[in-house]
Amino acid sequence: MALDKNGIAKRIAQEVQNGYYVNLGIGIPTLVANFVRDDLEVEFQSENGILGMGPFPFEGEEDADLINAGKQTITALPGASYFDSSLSFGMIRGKHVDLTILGAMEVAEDGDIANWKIPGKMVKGMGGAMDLVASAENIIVAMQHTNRAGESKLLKRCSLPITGVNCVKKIVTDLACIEITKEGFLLLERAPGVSVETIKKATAGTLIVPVDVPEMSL
Amino acid sequence: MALDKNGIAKRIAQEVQNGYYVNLGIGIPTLVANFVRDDLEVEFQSENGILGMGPFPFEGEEDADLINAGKQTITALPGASYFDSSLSFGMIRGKHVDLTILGAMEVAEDGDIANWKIPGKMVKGMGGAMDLVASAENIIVAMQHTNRAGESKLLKRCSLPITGVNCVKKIVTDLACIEITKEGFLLLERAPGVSVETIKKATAGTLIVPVDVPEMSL
Amino acid sequence: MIAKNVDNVKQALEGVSSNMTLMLGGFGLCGIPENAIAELVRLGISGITCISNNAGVDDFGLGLLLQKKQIKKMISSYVGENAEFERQMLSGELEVELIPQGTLAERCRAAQVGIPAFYTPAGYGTEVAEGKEVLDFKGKPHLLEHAFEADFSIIKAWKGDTAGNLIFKATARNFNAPMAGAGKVCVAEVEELLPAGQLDPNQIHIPGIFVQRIFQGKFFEKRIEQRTITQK
Amino acid sequence: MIAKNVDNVKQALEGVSSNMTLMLGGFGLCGIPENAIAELVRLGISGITCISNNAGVDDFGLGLLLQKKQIKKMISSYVGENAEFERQMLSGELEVELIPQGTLAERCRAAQVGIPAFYTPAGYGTEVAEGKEVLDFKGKPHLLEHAFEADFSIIKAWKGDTAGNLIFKATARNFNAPMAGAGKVCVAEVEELLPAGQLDPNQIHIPGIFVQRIFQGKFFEKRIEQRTITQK
Repeated sequence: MALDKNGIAKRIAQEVQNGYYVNLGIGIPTLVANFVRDDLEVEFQSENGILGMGPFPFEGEEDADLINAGKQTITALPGASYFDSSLSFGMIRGKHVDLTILGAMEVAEDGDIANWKIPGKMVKGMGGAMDLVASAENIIVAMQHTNRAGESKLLKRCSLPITGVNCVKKIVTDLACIEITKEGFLLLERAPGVSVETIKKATAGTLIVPVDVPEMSL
Repeated sequence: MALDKNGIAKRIAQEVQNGYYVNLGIGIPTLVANFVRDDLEVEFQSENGILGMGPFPFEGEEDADLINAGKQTITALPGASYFDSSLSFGMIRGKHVDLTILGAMEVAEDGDIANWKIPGKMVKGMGGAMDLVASAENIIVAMQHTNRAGESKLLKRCSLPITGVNCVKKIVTDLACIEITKEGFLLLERAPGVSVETIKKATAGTLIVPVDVPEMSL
Repeated sequence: MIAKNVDNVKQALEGVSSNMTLMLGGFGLCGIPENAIAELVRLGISGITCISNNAGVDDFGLGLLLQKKQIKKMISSYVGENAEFERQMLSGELEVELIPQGTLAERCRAAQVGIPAFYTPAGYGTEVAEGKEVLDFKGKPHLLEHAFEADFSIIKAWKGDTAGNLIFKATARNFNAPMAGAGKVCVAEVEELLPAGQLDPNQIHIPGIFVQRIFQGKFFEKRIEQRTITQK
Repeated sequence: MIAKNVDNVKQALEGVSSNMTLMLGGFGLCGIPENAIAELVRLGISGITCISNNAGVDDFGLGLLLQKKQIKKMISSYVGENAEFERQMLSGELEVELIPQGTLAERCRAAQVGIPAFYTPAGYGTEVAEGKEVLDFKGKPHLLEHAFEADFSIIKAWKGDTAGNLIFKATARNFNAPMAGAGKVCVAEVEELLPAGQLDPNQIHIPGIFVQRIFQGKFFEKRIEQRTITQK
């Protein structure tokens, strides 16, 4: 059965290692924080200017001056710090952030990503995504395997304006966990109950299928 | 009679206007602070990281963590702020500092200045001088008109390695107040009792002498 | 001490006129100069080029200026929260230049500290790179990006003093800090304006040298865009 | 929270070895990492390339490493307070690269924030410009300057917490802030090390993400170079 959003987030949470500073994009990536193992030392950075981001506040404790990059009210954990946008992107550009998790509209088999613009239709802007994908050493994309029209989002080449080149390292979708390799999309794991055949059909780019493709353990 | 160091500082203090942020170099420039009119709103910046520098502390109140660029113990006035070296030179490079007063070994008639190196002899380093002279719009040099050997320090071309090009606007020496113009050193004022002839003899570069050269009023 | 305090927003914005380039601080609705924006609406100036990370929402923040069609061009990184914005952009009434957020922040800071240009990897290989100089560093291509130029930078802080020193609160610091001193004139509105000497010089985020005019805002709605809570 | 605290200077400097490039914070003797310098002397490593604004005095600060001839090359802006330094330099024992102070600070900051290169007007037309790319901005020539590369940056703060967050005191902030995170490993020594949560997140000068190891120094002499006083 295909994963729901929480399932995708849960699988991605397994990629978070001890001592990681992690930047979470808007949408599914935000959910990842809920599934990171408690025994790991991890800090979440939000590019609008906080390190050590905590959960949403209790009702009545919201502070308009304390939000994340999704403009949601948040809290700060012990050891947190606030800083300006210039230093915040300094952390990102300077490779001090260990892992970036973000959504995408398309990913190409060479690691290109498109997630900021549909010409003539949707032009919200790239926000911090271009900085993140240009600098992060470790980028995981969280997304649905296909779009609403049922078309694959894992392509040979991106059809939409790209956000960055050769940058995505791993993709976790509702169907599979996939690594980007020089040869193309390497199928690492299937979502529970999802067949290799289903994943093949839903993938437009080159899919490399090893002899044994284990199910995710969630 | 030629001015002493305090006299030079006193004359330069007349150049300080209301609302000026001023950077004072080591030596005579430091003395300028003592002669700025009390009714002017002025703040002194020291490039090691303080704005709103005050006088030396009283005995027993010295703080090793509070010094100026000359490594002297200082105090902070109400409204002062501390910052790092990067932002400090940001103030200088970004032209937020209104006036820079510094010493020199040589000044050329085109505004070049040399004050950091005597090859094979003295190599202390430029410190912040190159940043200051490259960015400041308003640079006044405080120095003796001649060196210990009696040679002029106001030259056609600098003989020593330069600190910056075409940057000095005004020079106040023990003998005169001089403006740098396209045509050369323009004699603005004589030190009290010093003759034009004396200044001419002590100036190796092109000296422009107006019909009337008033004495400084100190 | 050099006094920077003015009595009100009107005095603070003296000299702002149509067709100017204005930088405005804030991220979303967090830390925006509400009082100055209200005054810009009241002034009725138009043809503004606006450098601001976001464009507000339909009825708050820069959305108020968009409603009145006072803005000619927006230079932003993300403008997704504003339907009127989208309408004006798609109809061609509004020019839009989208810039990666980190580049936007650094171009503000570059203006603040007198760095005319710097290299960043952000945007290489994308539309953003068009017409820009590319240089490789350690085999990785970077774009040359330039400091912004603006007539005014208008920012908002939490506490300030009469010397122009600023302290921001939490994530409201965002673009307000790198925009300080990045325009020819920097105007700061603060929630609390104190006499010089009341702020700890060690805790000042932006020294007063970067600020030309400071005033205490009359009101701060501080609207929350996404009120998210944890159930007890 | 990611813990960065180590027990002592020995652990903090693990991995430092001969022929490395080290960045060291401080201006004159103000804000220098005294405990780490003492440990570098004890370790007896040599062939060090040192990026530091100054070279200490004969018997304190980096002067201690110079005495033992542990430094191969100094990259500084001003080295005028040290006779042994001058002797080694003039005799050719010590390589010296002198850099304008603002450029030095910005090249540290560039390394911290992942800017590989930037333009500055400082040094144009001087010896410092030799071999450097020149580009005009608004008719004014600027030099292209590159981010530093260092194996370790070793800095000193006033207060810190176990998450690596740092607060500096007064003008001891100087190069310590822009050097944080500018080397591959950043070691911070602090006068007071507190549990995470004890520092106000709004008052932190350097967030812990830039610091890999933090420890409380055993002693701080904090020598004053020029004791100047006002007579009562």
